[in-house]
Order: sequence, then structure tokens, then C-alpha cells
Amino acid sequence: MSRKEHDDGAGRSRRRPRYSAWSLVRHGLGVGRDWERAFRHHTPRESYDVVIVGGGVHGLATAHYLAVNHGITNVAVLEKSYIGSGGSGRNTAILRSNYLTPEGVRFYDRSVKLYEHLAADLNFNVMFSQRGHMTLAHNDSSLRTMHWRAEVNKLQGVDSSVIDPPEIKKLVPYLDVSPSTRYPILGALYHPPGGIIRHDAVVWGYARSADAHGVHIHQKTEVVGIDVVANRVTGVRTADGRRISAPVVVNCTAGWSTLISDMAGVAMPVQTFPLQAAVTEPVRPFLDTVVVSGTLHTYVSQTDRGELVFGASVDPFASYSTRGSLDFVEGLAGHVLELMPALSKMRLLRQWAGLCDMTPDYSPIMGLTPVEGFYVDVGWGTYGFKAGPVSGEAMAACIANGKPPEIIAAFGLDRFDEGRLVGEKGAAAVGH
Amino acid sequence: MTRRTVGTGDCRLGSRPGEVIDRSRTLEFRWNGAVHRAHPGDTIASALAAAGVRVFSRSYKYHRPRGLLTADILDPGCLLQVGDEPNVRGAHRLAEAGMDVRSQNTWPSLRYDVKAVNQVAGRFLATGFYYKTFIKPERLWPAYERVLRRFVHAGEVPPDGEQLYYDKRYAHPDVLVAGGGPAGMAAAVAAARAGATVMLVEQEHQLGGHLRWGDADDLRVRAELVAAVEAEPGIEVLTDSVVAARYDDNWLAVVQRGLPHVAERLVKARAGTLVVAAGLIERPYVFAGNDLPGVMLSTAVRRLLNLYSVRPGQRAVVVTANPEGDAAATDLRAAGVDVVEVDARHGRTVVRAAGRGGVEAVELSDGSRLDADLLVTATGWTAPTSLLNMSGSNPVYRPDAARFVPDPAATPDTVIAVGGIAGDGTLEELVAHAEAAGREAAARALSLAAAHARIRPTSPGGADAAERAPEPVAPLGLRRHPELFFATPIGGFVDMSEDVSAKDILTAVQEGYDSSELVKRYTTATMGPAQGKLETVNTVALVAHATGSTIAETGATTWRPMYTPVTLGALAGRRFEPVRHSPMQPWHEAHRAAPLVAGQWIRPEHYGDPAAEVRNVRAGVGIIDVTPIGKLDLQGPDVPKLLNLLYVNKWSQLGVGRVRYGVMCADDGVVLDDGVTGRLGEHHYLMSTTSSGAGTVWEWAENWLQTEHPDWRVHITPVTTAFASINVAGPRSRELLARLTDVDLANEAFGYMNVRTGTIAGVADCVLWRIGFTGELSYELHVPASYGLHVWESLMAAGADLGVAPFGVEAQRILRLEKGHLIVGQDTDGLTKAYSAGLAWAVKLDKPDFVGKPELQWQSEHDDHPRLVGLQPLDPTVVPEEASQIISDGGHIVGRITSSRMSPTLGRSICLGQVDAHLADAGTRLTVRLRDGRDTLVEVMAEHAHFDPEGERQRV
Amino acid sequence: MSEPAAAVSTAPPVARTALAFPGPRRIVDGWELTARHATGDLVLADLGPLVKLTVRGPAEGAVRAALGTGFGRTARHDEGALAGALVVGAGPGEWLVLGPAGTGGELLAATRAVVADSGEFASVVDVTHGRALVRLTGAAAPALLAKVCAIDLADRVVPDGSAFRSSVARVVTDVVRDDIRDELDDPAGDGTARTRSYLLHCERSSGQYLADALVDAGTEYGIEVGAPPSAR
Amino acid sequence: MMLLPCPNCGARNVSEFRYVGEAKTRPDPTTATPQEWRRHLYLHRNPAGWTRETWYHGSGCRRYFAIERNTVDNAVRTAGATS
Ligand SMILES: Cc1cc2nc3c(=O)[nH]c(=O)nc-3n(C[C@H](O)[C@H](O)[C@H](O)COP(=O)(O)OP(=O)(O)OC[C@H]3O[C@@H](n4cnc5c(N)ncnc54)[C@H](O)[C@@H]3O)c2cc1C
Ligand SMILES: NC(=O)c1ccc[n+]([C@@H]2O[C@H](COP(=O)([O-])OP(=O)(O)OC[C@H]3O[C@@H](n4cnc5c(N)ncnc54)[C@H](O)[C@@H]3O)[C@@H](O)[C@H]2O)c1
Ligand SMILES: Cc1cc2nc3c(=O)[nH]c(=O)nc-3n(C[C@H](O)[C@H](O)[C@H](O)COP(=O)(O)O)c2cc1C
Ligand SMILES: [Zn+2]
Repeated sequence: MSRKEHDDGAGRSRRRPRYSAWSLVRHGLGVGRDWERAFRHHTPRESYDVVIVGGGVHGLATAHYLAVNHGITNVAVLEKSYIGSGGSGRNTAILRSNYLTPEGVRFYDRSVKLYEHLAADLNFNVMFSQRGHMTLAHNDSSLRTMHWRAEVNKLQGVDSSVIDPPEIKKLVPYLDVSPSTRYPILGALYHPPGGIIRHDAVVWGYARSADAHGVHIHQKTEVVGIDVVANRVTGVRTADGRRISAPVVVNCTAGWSTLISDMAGVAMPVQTFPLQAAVTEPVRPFLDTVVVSGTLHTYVSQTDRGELVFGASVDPFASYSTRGSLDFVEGLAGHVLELMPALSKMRLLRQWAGLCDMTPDYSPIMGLTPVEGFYVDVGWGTYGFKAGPVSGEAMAACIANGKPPEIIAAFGLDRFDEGRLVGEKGAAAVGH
Repeated sequence: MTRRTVGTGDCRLGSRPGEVIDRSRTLEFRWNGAVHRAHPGDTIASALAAAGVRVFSRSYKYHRPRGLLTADILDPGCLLQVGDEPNVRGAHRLAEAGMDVRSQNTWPSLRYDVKAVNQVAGRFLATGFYYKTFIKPERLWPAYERVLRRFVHAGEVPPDGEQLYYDKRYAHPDVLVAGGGPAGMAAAVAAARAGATVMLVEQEHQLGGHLRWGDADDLRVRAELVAAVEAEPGIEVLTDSVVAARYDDNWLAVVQRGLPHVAERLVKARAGTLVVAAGLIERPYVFAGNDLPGVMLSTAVRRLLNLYSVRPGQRAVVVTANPEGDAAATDLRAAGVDVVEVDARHGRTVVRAAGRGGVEAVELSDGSRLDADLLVTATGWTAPTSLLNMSGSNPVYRPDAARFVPDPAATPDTVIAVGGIAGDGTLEELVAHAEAAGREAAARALSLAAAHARIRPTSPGGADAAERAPEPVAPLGLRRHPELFFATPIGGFVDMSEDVSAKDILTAVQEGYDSSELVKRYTTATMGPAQGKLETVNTVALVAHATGSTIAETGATTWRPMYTPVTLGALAGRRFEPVRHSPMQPWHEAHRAAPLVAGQWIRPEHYGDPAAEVRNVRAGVGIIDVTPIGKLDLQGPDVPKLLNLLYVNKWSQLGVGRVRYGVMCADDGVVLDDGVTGRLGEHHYLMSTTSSGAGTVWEWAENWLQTEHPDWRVHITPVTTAFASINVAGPRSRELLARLTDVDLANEAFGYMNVRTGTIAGVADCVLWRIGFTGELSYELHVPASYGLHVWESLMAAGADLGVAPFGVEAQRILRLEKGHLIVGQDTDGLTKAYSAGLAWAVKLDKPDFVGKPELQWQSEHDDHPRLVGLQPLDPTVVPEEASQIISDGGHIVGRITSSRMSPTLGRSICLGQVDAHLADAGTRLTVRLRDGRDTLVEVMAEHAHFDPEGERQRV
Repeated sequence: MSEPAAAVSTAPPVARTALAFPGPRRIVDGWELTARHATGDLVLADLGPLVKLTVRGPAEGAVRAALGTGFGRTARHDEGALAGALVVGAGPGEWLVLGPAGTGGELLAATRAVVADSGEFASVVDVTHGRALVRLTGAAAPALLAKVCAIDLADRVVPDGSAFRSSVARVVTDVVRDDIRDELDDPAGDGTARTRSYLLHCERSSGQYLADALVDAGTEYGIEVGAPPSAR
Repeated sequence: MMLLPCPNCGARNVSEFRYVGEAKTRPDPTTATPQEWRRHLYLHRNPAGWTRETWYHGSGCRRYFAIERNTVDNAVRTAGATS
């Protein structure tokens, strides 16, 4: 992996003053200049080597790794709103690698490893808090699935094991582990390297780095068309009437990915579902572990600010609306109190929703498409934030080399035509 | 601890006309350990303020002392711990006798807070601090994080907090009015008079809105309106209740408090029309020192003075840009406070409040400096448009009025805004507008109700109202107001709850976070408890200032529920978690069955010793309650067509009195369910499904019938619990059953895979199937459910001498595994197609069509799919745990154990497992990685069945 | 071929409904029921023993004509083949026929005959033992139901003699409004006084849960459980 | 919560229904190629706008029916309507 400071005529990079306690003190004392912009405004060029549609973690990470790993810097990221306005800015920020299939485990494990060093790599503290991730089992079939995951994980070298109610109670004293509840807790899959992260910081960190390497990030720039000539991508059109030519266009638009693929004439096995989340007002930290219950469709973690962040499974019907529902918060509160009855006096502060691009096998679609130059990195469903780094790295390699690297070989679009689905569905239903 | 008792205080004024306190009574509560007095009607904050308390909390980041700012539910400086309840709004919650009130997160005390050193470090804790520090060395980050978490500014939830009763109900008002100020009351009365049922919801403890703290005229108008509301029987009034959110189609969440015996009640109201009468919220002004205790909004001052008769200070500076500010000055003077009025309509404003722990002096923009202990600002309003915008539309900015107003074009017809939120005017104009809106709201709601009635089958006929198109309500005008958001030089706090300063906003923009949404996320401004109701406009104004664009171009952030934060208890309410029991449940409980939660069903897992239960079945006779098995009654001449479509096997030849095992796949060939179907009569079949698949299969079959084959004559009736189902299994089952039934059980008369109907233990209309999941001679009895317990008890009594004993789900699992019967969902997974499950014998590809055929055709032509096989460990004492992985020499996963048990019958361990195709031949030896990390060898068997593979025992 | 073994004598069959309320029970006509008699203003009564049939057939046509009602409405048959039965239009082309306890055989036969005479493709299934049935009577009944059911129970939506199926405390339930004539409290003296009353009919195994949920919701209105006020 | 107009029962809370999915025509299983079949199984139109779909009224009439819904704002109209 070569890391070069890149400064050619294409993407113009610059040395960026580094963040450190010392820089903070200097600014605090008013010494030195103002803070540098983390990302700049540019006038769009007429052409780029690579146009990435979607300014979420996937698009920005792809841009970052294209520049850093492959020296490809004449790159534009086009974002219709603000960076991180999609799933990347509204997800519950849970990272883990305890998946069910070997290909899944390997892939997400690489991502967790990248996340572990991301703050240093990006010189931006993304606050990855590896506080442990616990998936509760309330019946024997889910307990069996936990064991299945634990066994697969162990074989891939991922720290993951099934623990019993007393151990669960020790880690999360607020959980009601008594056997007399409606959904008794029989055990849990415990995954110490899992945790939460400051999701926006990941987006900003990648954007700042990509910008520093000369990538253009165009916010408020919506792609409304993709030009394809003789089955080859030639460029994109934007809502403000521009045409930007590029031999490579990458679809990193998650919930909206069908719409972008449609523009290139590529049909997708994707359906867009809203996924809701909510936060409470902050209280003093009492929950150190991420707690997930698939049976109760609930997961909860406590941020460093003290608020509880809740999520659930996707809405019961497909939609592009991010309004959210009362049903969701009612069900959520009921299930959270089923798990932790002491929380009834906490207050729900805000609820919101994001869009998830669900695939039939709960696994992503990455790599080439039948249209030359049109790449996809989609199908991230409810679980794609954690995959940001590895996807960026793999997609960058895929674009640089024209073929998907081994780590994403199982995730090609052609698997659906060939009936080779990935077996992740069993474990992923409410896994985040 | 020494206890001081503090009186109701030096700051309490004499009785005033609008006060809401009951001076005839006092009550005591504790504040940080000291006993305080309050009158009923006092909020915690008003009682404390009456006693001269000025500091209520310490701020989030810098631990600055904070006092009252708004003196109502939004007050960011007054979130308190009350007993085990965190973040209680002290300026809203009424004081109650015996309350234990504490300030939050102050150590060692509110007055001397050690973390206040952060104030000194403040200039380095500026925005983005977290992202720019603690990056290296990486290994220290977890320790840093622990320190950061200690600084969280909030209340506490103890692990053993008291459990309260929360309730829910539905409501269907034609018109729901959010806000009980003059506009809301007028709209409610007008709507009710127009024939609508009305729910009027007011967050405060009394109706009246801002009139409550107004002058004599205001109080008179309030009294008239309240009387009019009370005179309307069609209005249901909810006070101390909030419309917390609006969802699709006017589905409204109302949280009601103050009910007897109920902590809170969530009212889920489906309103025809929502009238939003939420009023206006007074906007704080941004200047240096604007968070010092003693800096208050004009409405806060008037609330304290006129509702609670509390004098908020001695020497006040009132910076006012509107009549409400002038009124505050008047009220203060009347209460004996020295007042200097600064008229901000003419360019003079405040630039700084100075003092330690509270306001001592005020600096004005003209450079003058005034001594004061109270600084009152009246610099403008924010429309809390959240209920109007919760569905995504954004309010629009009006520079002339210096506030965001709802966008009427984006408001659906079912929502109407009235009062201050909709515009300005005299009280008479507002009331007249609200009345017109109330009438229109009623008309729209009744029209909608008529439209619904037209398509509803229960309607008695003759719609009770005509449908009509909505008519616009003439809009209110807007009063000019100067744009006063922040003082220059820019200083002070924009978001007091989040401790975000004006400078933080400017820095964020400078760093590239140059839209409202990015600023919000980078600085956390507007993300606290008030959710922007106090902070948004100032934040946007600062962003606009820093980017050189207008406020309108910059735009506000997205409003979302909740309007006011809602407890999880209220949202959860009473939890409806249906459970299902078989008619024999009382017997199981009396016989100490271990309960097994299986979906909604509670079933007996075992009665103490599952292995003994297995042995009893193999040697004698056992009975098991299998009521949850799905049962569908199928009637009609086209049932065979349906069976042929849904099952992979063939059904045309099934004779009356016969049963057959069938497998269902989905259209992708994946195994969906299995079960037995019997033919009871010419056109009458009974289908059984797995217990967990009962609902799915029924809906699945209906889907095929209704959408693909509506011409087929088939009726499906779910009868799962119309029958209690009992499996009588074991070599002596015939002997036992014969004692109770009139059905001829002889093998020749009632052979394997047959069905009969008859009487059992005096109960007619029982269905008997001779099938064998356990691999023994056995009869599955389906008994009219009301008699289930009777038949069960009769079997136990009649078989006592045969050693009959009940067995549970665990014994059944062992028995079926000995027989090699698969369980769908355990031995198969989300990708297992019929051939992988070893069901090739069942798949009839020569049928023209069945669900799943194309994929199964494909699978039959490709040999590379995994296989379900019987497996036996070479060491018979080792039971490889279920889900253990089967690995190749290179450590690759080549399969897994799907089921495993120690077989009491064979005295050895037995398994089913999925393995890769090339390893599926009988005799292949495979390595299994056990949970403890050791490996063990297993051998692939020729059959799934470990016991009696020929099936001799079930045919006798 | 073997002779069927001589049946051992067993206790006479006792039928149990889906519900068991605490307290003493007694056996009436072969059904074990609570011995309590409720006298309060809001009463939940177990009508489990009533005969319950589901009929399926074309939504319009001869079956419908014979049953006397369609989807969403009820018909009480005072005479004719179905005399004594309350027919509920439970769905499009789906009816629930309720008859007095103990009339199972006759009502089933009569209903089958009605269906057979229609010449339409129709079927009858006896679900007497497969369903739970309760009656909730009292002026507070709609307020109670408003806590567990999202349907507006106002007269203009669900008048007397109408029926709907919806979720009640998360159990799919047929709700039938079947007000009871007040014999004793009839101010107008013309037989028009009615007390609100609803029949709730659901799948049997959830019946106890549903009854518990109703009792919980009715506590604030002083709900009592007991034997049915009348045999209807 | 959205109201869904059941053609049989009238407007009911959407929680009473089960979303089945985009209305699709099942290709002739006897002639479809594996690829055509899998496209039927897995591909979706997934439009941002009006779409025709199947719902099941599980807590009510227990009928399957088609409806048109705008996936952007969840507006609903009966199948076949054009406005
Ligand atoms: C509530 C919620 C909770 C979640 N929780 C987790 C979790 O705990 N862990 C986890 O790993 N994952 C989680 N996810 C999933 C995760 O958020 C997503 O999979 C991930 O963020 C996808 O990232 P992305 O960069 O591919 O897409 P996004 O972040 O959605 O970015 C796509 C971008 O494309 C832009 N765009 C769309 N159309 C156009 C166009 N025409 N032109 C220009 N730009 C366009 C959008 O504005 C958007 O910013 C959650 C998702 C949600 C909604
Ligand atoms: N708001 C003031 O302090 C104030 C003071 C003087 C004059 N005015 C003028 O009076 C007019 C306002 O009259 P109005 O009747 O519109 O407002 P109002 O402020 O008198 O009454 C609004 C009421 O709505 C309640 N409310 C707000 N949101 C709610 C919710 N979601 N659920 C339940 N209750 C909720 C508030 O508690 C308040 O009592 C404006 O023109 C304003 O300029 C207002
Ligand atoms: C992990 C996480 C934590 C959040 N915490 C808060 C919070 O403390 N306060 C708040 O107002 N919003 C919080 N939000 C929600 C955001 O305000 C916002 O609703 C969300 O990013 C979706 O954007 P939108 O509401 O602008 O559509 C949080 C979001 C996430 C993803
Ligand atoms: Zn319906």
C-alpha cells in the first residue's frame, strides 16, 4: 500500500495543519491563524477520472482510499444535500464483526481493524468506543444462532462467545435476567471488540482527508442523469444543469441506489425501507455495552454524552419517507422496558428515520455492473456504516484495478442471476 | 446532615389577581437536602425562587452556574433530579409534599462545583474539541473516554427505581386543538358549536396561555373563554398534557398527566383536523454573559410575578423591542422593582451582563453600564412550528417579523394553525381568526368523517354530513419586529443546554461546517432538551452572518418528534404481549412442567426428566400436548389443486381416510414448512403445519388462492385451537387408546398414514391420525378443544396401569432426532432448498407446476449444494453441540451440526448436520470443532434415521 | 382384524371454555363455568359455551339472503330455520353464526341446509370449541374498549347491530355491538332503553389473555366478571 | 400512523395490514429461464413515487388487495386511479 502526498495537475492536494492538543491550545490563546476549512468549496470541473455519487461514509471513504492508496485524485464526490445527510448521519453507529458467514466475518473484521486506527490515519478523533457488543437470545433457536455465529467467528479469529445470564448481569446490571419475564434472557452472544463510534466524525474525517488529497466534494449537487454510450458510462448530469464527464461513475447512494442505477439502466435487487432510531435525554452513564435483542427488535447503547440511542428493525413497508412513526417509539419503549424496567422515567427526546437499501440476502452488492465504468457499492441495508472503511478500500482497489478484490468477491451483482445468495439473512435481521 | 428549613421566602409578594398558588396551605419538600416550603400550585422553581434561590444547575461543559431563563417547561437551567426521576422540568413540575429535589451533576455542591475549572479551560474546550484531541497515542483513548463520560451533565436513573402504572387509550376527536391559549380556546369553542367533537390539550396546568400572566383585561378575557369552553359538552379538556407529535394522517400522540393512579397516559388520537394553537415562544438574546443567573426573558419575569407572586430581582434592566417587554417593565415596577428600560426598537441593546454567580451589572451598546441584579430581554419570538413541520416541510423565514412562520402551502388540509403561531393581531383579531378556523376545522373534519363513512361497512347508511372541499381561512397579518438575535461584538451562549457559544457557531462555519445541519451536528446546538425551540433561530442567524447569506437562504434544521420529551413509560404503556395456552395448560402447571416460550405459545418443555420420557415412549406409551401444531380446515372441490400447488409432492391420488406428509417450498425453492394433510371427506381436508408456521402457511395459502387462483373453489378455516392435539406414542399406544374410543384401531382397519374420526372418552367428532413423528406406533388425536383437558385426563387415568406418562417438547425433539426427522428452521436455514434438506424423494418435478419448481428443477440438475445428513460421532459419549462447525483440514468451514443429542434409546450421541456436497457420502469422516476448541470426528450415515430406519415400529 | 377393546368407563365429558376466572366454578349443562354472578355496572361475561359456526360463501347471493345480513352488520333470527341465532357479517363472504349453548347439532344442520339449498359454493365449519366469546356490558364499555382497540366506537361509526374485526389488545377479534334492552331501567317505558353491550370473539388460545387485558383495562370502571346475564 | 383504505373494511390503521410487496406477475414457470425466474424473484422496481403493491388485511377482512401508494409521501389511492 503506497501512501503518497499527491500533487499533480488533476487533484490538487495541500498540506493540512494537523489537529492536536497543541493546535487547540494555540487557537484557544488566539495564537496563529484561524482554523483551516476541513472541506472546501470548488467549482465543478468539466470532467473527472472518477465521479462518486453519494457523500456518505461509503462515497467519501472510496474517495479517500482512491487518493491515498492509488494516487487517483481527480475525483469528485457529488452529494445532493450535505455530507452525511443519508444513512451515514442518522445511523446508530454500532460497529461489530460477529457475522454469520465466513465471507461476512472476514469482511467486517477488516473494517473493524481499519476503524481501530482510523482516528490516527485521518488525524480526526472518530471516538471509536470498543465497549463490547451483546446480542441477547430469548429462545432456543436464537441461542442456537448465537452459538453458530460464535463458532464461525472463532474460526475466523474474531473474539466472540456465548455468555450466560449471570455474566450478562455482570456486564449490564440494568438488564432483567430473571427467568419469569415474558421474554426470558437465556444467553447472549458477546463480542468485546464491537462498540459505537461518533458517526458524523467518520464522515467528516474522510471528507477532510479526501479534500486534503485534492478530491472535490460538491454538496448540494444532485445527480439527475447518467450518460451511457454503447454500454459505457460517459458522465453524469446534475440538477443545476451541468454535465460532468467521467469514465467511471460509482453509485454510493444506499437508500436511493435504485434510482441512480436506473439512470444507468442497471436493474437492482434492492428495496428501500425506512429504518427508525431515537435518542433519549442524557442521563449519567450506566450502560457500557451495546445491547441488541433480535427477538424484541431493539438495540440500545449509551453515548459519551449520556443519551441512549435506540434502534429497531426496518419499517414494515417499503418507502422513501423518513418521517417516522409512533408505532416505532411505542414498540421500542415497550421492549426497552421489558429488558431494563428501571428506565421508565427516562424521556425520549427525538426520533428520526433513514433509508435502507435492503437486498434479498442481507448482504451488499459491490463491484462491477453490466454497464462498463458503472460501479456499485450498495445494498447496505441496516448494517453498512460499519463497512465504510473496508468498502472504501475495496471499491478503490476495484476501480483502480478494474476488478473486485478477493474480499468482496462474494458480493457481486451477478450472484442473483446465478442463484448464489449469501447466507447472512439468518443473523442480520436486527443485527447492527 | 444538618437540616435547614427555608420559608416560602423573602421574594414572595403579596397576593395578586392572577396567581395560581393556594396561600391557605403550605407543603414541604427538600432541595439539596434542605427543607423548603411551597404553596400548592407552586412549581418547584417558583417555590425556590420565592425563597431567593437563584442558581438551579451547573452547565453542561463549563459548569457555569445557571438560573431561571424562561421559567416554564423549556427552561434549560432548571432540569432537576426528583427522587429517582432525572431531568425533571423544575419550572413546570408542581411542588409536592415530600419531594426530594436535587440539582444534577454538581460535585461536591451546587455552589462550589469542582468541575467549574472547565470554565478556565473553556477557551480550549471550544467546538470540535473532541475531534481534534486524544487522537494519539491510540491506546490511551479508552482512558480518555472514561474521563469524558464522567463529565456528563444529567440526572441519574437508579437500577431499582419505583415502577409506576402507565396507561394508553385511543381517541377519535373530529378536531384536536393543541394549545389552550386564547386562540386554542376560541377555536375549540367554535368547532364544538359547529358540531364537532373536540379535544383541547394544554401543556400548562391551566387553560389561558399567555393571558394567565396578563393584565386585568387579559384575565377577564381568559375567564370568559374558559367559561365558554366549560359550557361546551363536546369539548374534552386535557391540561398538564402535551401534543407530543403528529404523524401521518393526523395520528397524534398526546401525553396526559395528572390522572389519579396513573403516572401518565398516552392518548393516541386520530383527529379529523388538527388545530395548532401553540402560541409563540420568547426567544433569548445572544450577548456576553447571557447565561448568568438573573438574565431572564420578559415572559419568565411575568410568569414569576403574576402566576407565582415571586419578585425575580430588585434592580432590573429591561431590554425591550416589543409591547410584551414593556408590559414586563410595568409589572416589575408595580412589584416595587427599580426598572431601567432600554428600548431595543431604536438600536440600543445590551452587549454584556457581568457578575460572578449572577448578574451584577449590564453593559449597553452605547457603552453605558448599569448596576442590576436582573436583566430582562424581550427581543422577539419563535414560532414553535414543530407540530406543523413534523412531516418534513420546513417553515419559511419572514425578515419583517424576524421569525420563521409555517409555510401554508406545505401544510395539509387537515392541519390549521391559529393564534400567535399563525400570525399577529390584537387579541380580538386572534380570537376572531381562531373562531373562523375552528368552524372550518369542524367542517373539514365532518366532511372527512362522511368520506370515511361512505366506504365503511358498519355505517348505518345515509351519511351524516356532506363532503365538501376545504375553504381557506383568511390569514393573519404579521407585526413588524426588529431582527434582534445577537449583539455585536458577538459573545455569549446560543444553546444553554448544550453550552454552545456564539463563537462556536462562527468557528464551525469557518472550518467548513457551513450549513445549518452541519453546524448543528458539529456544535450540537439545538440538540438538547428544547430541541431548538429556544435556540434554532439564533443559531441560523449566526450561521447566516458567518456565511454572508440571509437567514432565509440558510434555513432551519428539521423538526421532529417529540414536541416535549416523553417518558419511555408513557410510550410503552401497558404492554400487550399476547400469550397462548392449550386447554391442557392447567394440568401442565399442576404437574410442574418446565415452561418453554415458543413464540406466543407457552408449552411444556419437560416434566423433570426428558430422557426418561423418551424411554417411556419407546418402551410403553407417552402422551404429549401438541396443540400448537397448525391446523387448517380445507373444503371444496379444488383442494387437491391447492395442495398440488403448495406442496412439492403429489396429492391427486390421496384417498378419503388417508394422510400424507408434505413439504412446502417458497418460490425460490427454500423449504418453508412441512406437515401432514389428511382427507376427511370427498371435499374436506385437514392440513397440519409446524407450530411456528401456522399463521404463515394460512396466509400463504390464502395469497395463492386470492391473488393467483380466485376461481378455485376452496375455503380455508384456521382451526389450530379448535382442536386440542395430543400425540399418544409408544408400542402400547393402541392398547391405551382402544380403552377410550369406538374407532377400530386394528392395523388392518386403521393402518399407518390413515385418518379416522370418532369418539374418544365420550367426546364426539375427534380426528385420529396414525402418524409417527416419534417413530413409534402412535396416534395424533385432535379433540374438540373444550374437551382437551377431559381427554388428556382420561388418557392418564385409563393408561395408569400401562405406565402412561406425559412427555414434553424436549423428549419429542430427541425422539424425532433418533428417527432422523428434520425440523424446518433448525435443520434447514434461510437458503436450504428441498434437495439440500434430503427431501429429493418428495419433490415431484413431473408435476406441471408447484411453488418453487423452477429453482428445484435447477437444483436437481446441479450437484454442488450442501446436504443434510445423519452423523454419528466416533466417540459415542461426545455430543457435538448444535451449531458446532464442521471443518476441513485447512480449517475451512464445510458444514455444521444442526441437531444433536445423547440418544437414551441408543446410548450414544447422534446428530443431523449440513455438509458440503462432496463430503456427504456415507462413511465419510469429518472433523467437528467443539465449543471448547477441541476437535472430534463424526461419520456420515447412510440415513437420517439413527433408529429403526426401515420404520418397522410405526407400522405394527 | 381385532375387536375394538372394551372402552373403560371414564368420567362424563366436561367442557371448558377458554377462560378461567379465579374463584369457585360450577358445571352447567356439561360446561364448567365460574360460579360468580356479576352485578356491577360493567360486566364481562364468558359466553364460551355458545354455538359458533363460520360460514363462507359468495358475499352476495342466496347464502347471504338466507343468513339475513352482510359484512359489517348483524341479524338476529327470531324465527325460521336459524331461529335463536345471531348472524354476524364477519367479513366479505364470511359469517359468524352464534346460537344458544347446547344447540350445536341442530344449528349446524340447519345452517348446512341453508348453504346446501343455496346452490352456491359455500361451507360451514363448527368453531364452537375453537373460539373464545365474551360479552362486555355497561355504559363504560366503549371507554374500556378505547384503551385496547383503535376503532372509533361512536354511534355514527359502530351503531348497535354492527360488527367489525380488528385488533383488540393485539389479538384479532370480532367485535359485535349488540346492546341489551333494559327491562328494569326504561325511563320512556317504551322498550327503547338500551345498555351498551359488545360481543368479543377471538381465537381460543388467546382468549384468557384477552379477557385479562379487558379486566385490566376495566379496573378503573369497576369491571366485574361473572356468569352471563342472559343466555343470548 | 398512516390510514390505509381497505376496499372491504374502510380506512384502518396501517398496523392492521401486512405489506406483501410490489405487485408482480409470476412468469410462466414452465418456460421461464433460470435468469428470468431469478429476476422475478429478486429484482424490484423500487420507485420513488407511485407504485402498485399488494397488502393483506390480517387484522380485518383477511383479504389481499392491490393499492397504489406514493413511496415518497405515502399517499394512497385505489389501484388504477390516475391522479
Ligand atoms: C436508523 C439507522 C440505523 C442504522 N444503524 C446502523 C448501525 O448501527 N451500524 C451500521 O453499520 N449501519 C447502520 N445503519 C446503516 C448505515 O447507516 C448505512 O448502511 C450506511 O450509512 C450507508 O452509507 P452510504 O455511504 O452507503 O450511504 P448514505 O450515508 O446513505 O449516503 C448516500 C448519500 O447519497 C446521497 N444521494 C442520494 N441520491 C443522490 C443523487 N441523486 N445525487 C447526489 N447524491 C445523492 C444522499 O444524499 C446521501 O448522503 C443504520 C441505518 C439507519 C437508517
Ligand atoms: N406567548 C406569550 O408569552 C405571549 C405574551 C403576550 C402576548 N402574546 C400574543 O398572544 C398571541 C398568542 O395567543 P395564542 O393563543 O396563540 O398563544 P398562547 O401562548 O397564549 O397559548 C399557547 C398555549 O399552547 C400551549 N401549547 C403549546 N404547544 C403545545 C402542545 N404541543 N401541546 C399542548 N399545549 C401546547 C402552551 O402551553 C400555551 O399555553 C400571539 O399573538 C402573541 O404575540 C403571547
Ligand atoms: C447516534 C446519534 C445520536 C443522536 N443524538 C441526538 C441528540 O442528542 N439530540 C438530538 O437532538 N438529536 C440527536 N440525533 C438525531 C439528529 O438530531 C437527527 O435527527 C438525525 O441525524 C437525523 O437527521 P434529521 O432529523 O435532520 O433528518 C442523534 C443522531 C444519531 C445518529
Ligand atoms: Zn379489510
